[in-house]
Amino acid sequence: MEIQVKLFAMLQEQLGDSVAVEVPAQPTADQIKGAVGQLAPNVRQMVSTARLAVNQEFAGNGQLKLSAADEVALIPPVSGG
Amino acid sequence: MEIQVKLFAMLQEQLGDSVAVEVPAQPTADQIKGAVGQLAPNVRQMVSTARLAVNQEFAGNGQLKLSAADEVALIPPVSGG
Amino acid sequence: MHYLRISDAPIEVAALYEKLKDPKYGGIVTFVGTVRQWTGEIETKYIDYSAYHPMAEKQLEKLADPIEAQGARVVIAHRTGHLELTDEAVFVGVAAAHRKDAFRWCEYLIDTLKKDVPIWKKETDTDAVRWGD
Amino acid sequence: MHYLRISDAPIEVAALYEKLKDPKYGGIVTFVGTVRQWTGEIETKYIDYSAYHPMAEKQLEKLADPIEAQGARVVIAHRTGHLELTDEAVFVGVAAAHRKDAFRWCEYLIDTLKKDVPIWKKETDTDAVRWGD
Repeated sequence: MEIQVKLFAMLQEQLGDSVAVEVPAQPTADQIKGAVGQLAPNVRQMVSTARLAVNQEFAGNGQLKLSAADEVALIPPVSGG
Repeated sequence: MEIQVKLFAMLQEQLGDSVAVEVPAQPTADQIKGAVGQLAPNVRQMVSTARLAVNQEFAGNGQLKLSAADEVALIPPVSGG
Repeated sequence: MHYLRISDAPIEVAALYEKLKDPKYGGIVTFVGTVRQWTGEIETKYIDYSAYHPMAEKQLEKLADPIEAQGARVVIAHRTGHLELTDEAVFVGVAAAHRKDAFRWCEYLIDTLKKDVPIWKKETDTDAVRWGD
Repeated sequence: MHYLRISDAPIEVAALYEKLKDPKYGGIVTFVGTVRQWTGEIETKYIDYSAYHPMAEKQLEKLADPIEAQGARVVIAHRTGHLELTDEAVFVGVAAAHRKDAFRWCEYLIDTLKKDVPIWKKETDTDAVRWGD
């Protein structure tokens, strides 16, 4: 299935506000990160340290039941405060 | 020797801004407190929980070399903040 | 009762502090993070903050709710956009009946905000542009 | 550089906070103690604070100096005289390069102030007048 992944901070600077990637049905967070990492070699390191969020909650390590309506985002290491 | 002892808070309310007491030469803090405590039975408990200050520094347990110029005070348990 | 805000508007410390005052509380602890000039040998010129709205606000609520459930009041404001030296980036305030709790909770909130709230800083230093700390 | 004051004048939190801002510092922690209405079953109407001047100021200096020697800035104000509910009795602020230090030092200062600085409160509650805590 194809999903849209929202991007922020340094990832957004490299790839734009969001990217479309092809992932297996019920993908894991690591599979989604892997798909985004393959879009450009210079973002692989950034993607590896990012966390996945689904519908604005951090996602766990298991398989994700995603539908087209779900909001998927990659959260690079945060640095507020 | 006779010394003046400054008083504060509940002790000041009971006995006034200061009292004169007769103490041995080079008295200890406990001897000074004892002398003040004998002025009125209702202050003995308050005096026992107070600390002695000489020249605006808390005094130790040893003998104090006091002269007439020294400022002696009883500091009831503080409660600022 | 909590007040949580992430916005480009400057952080008004005095107004945020006022929100914490209440006859119920005896101790108010606040943390303010400001833009510092030097970090070791690195000199910062300015910082731009961005956030993932409204996930960042939701994360703040998750942090504040359990503390407010214990009777305290929480006020958090984080600024986004362009900040100059000494500008306030974040305000975290806790009012509680007892000061030990206010200290513990205030520090917990800023520590956790720095780990789990999707806000990012892009630091423009004299020698380079840096993301994150 | 520290600012230490014990006086009948109302505590101006915003002005005291401003004294802590500096490009050198990234973290500012403040504690404000206000007059609380209820302590268990006891209802406070107002509080009168008194101090032993200038011993109290000297004690504050002794507390602040070692912290400032480590590069931080300390601002402490304690009010004396008559205070009503929610009035600020004490302000303790520490600005430091790093927030952990600012939290530790601010809490140390208020804890130690409450033990070693000759200031007394006389609390007028609805049922009685009480000295101390």
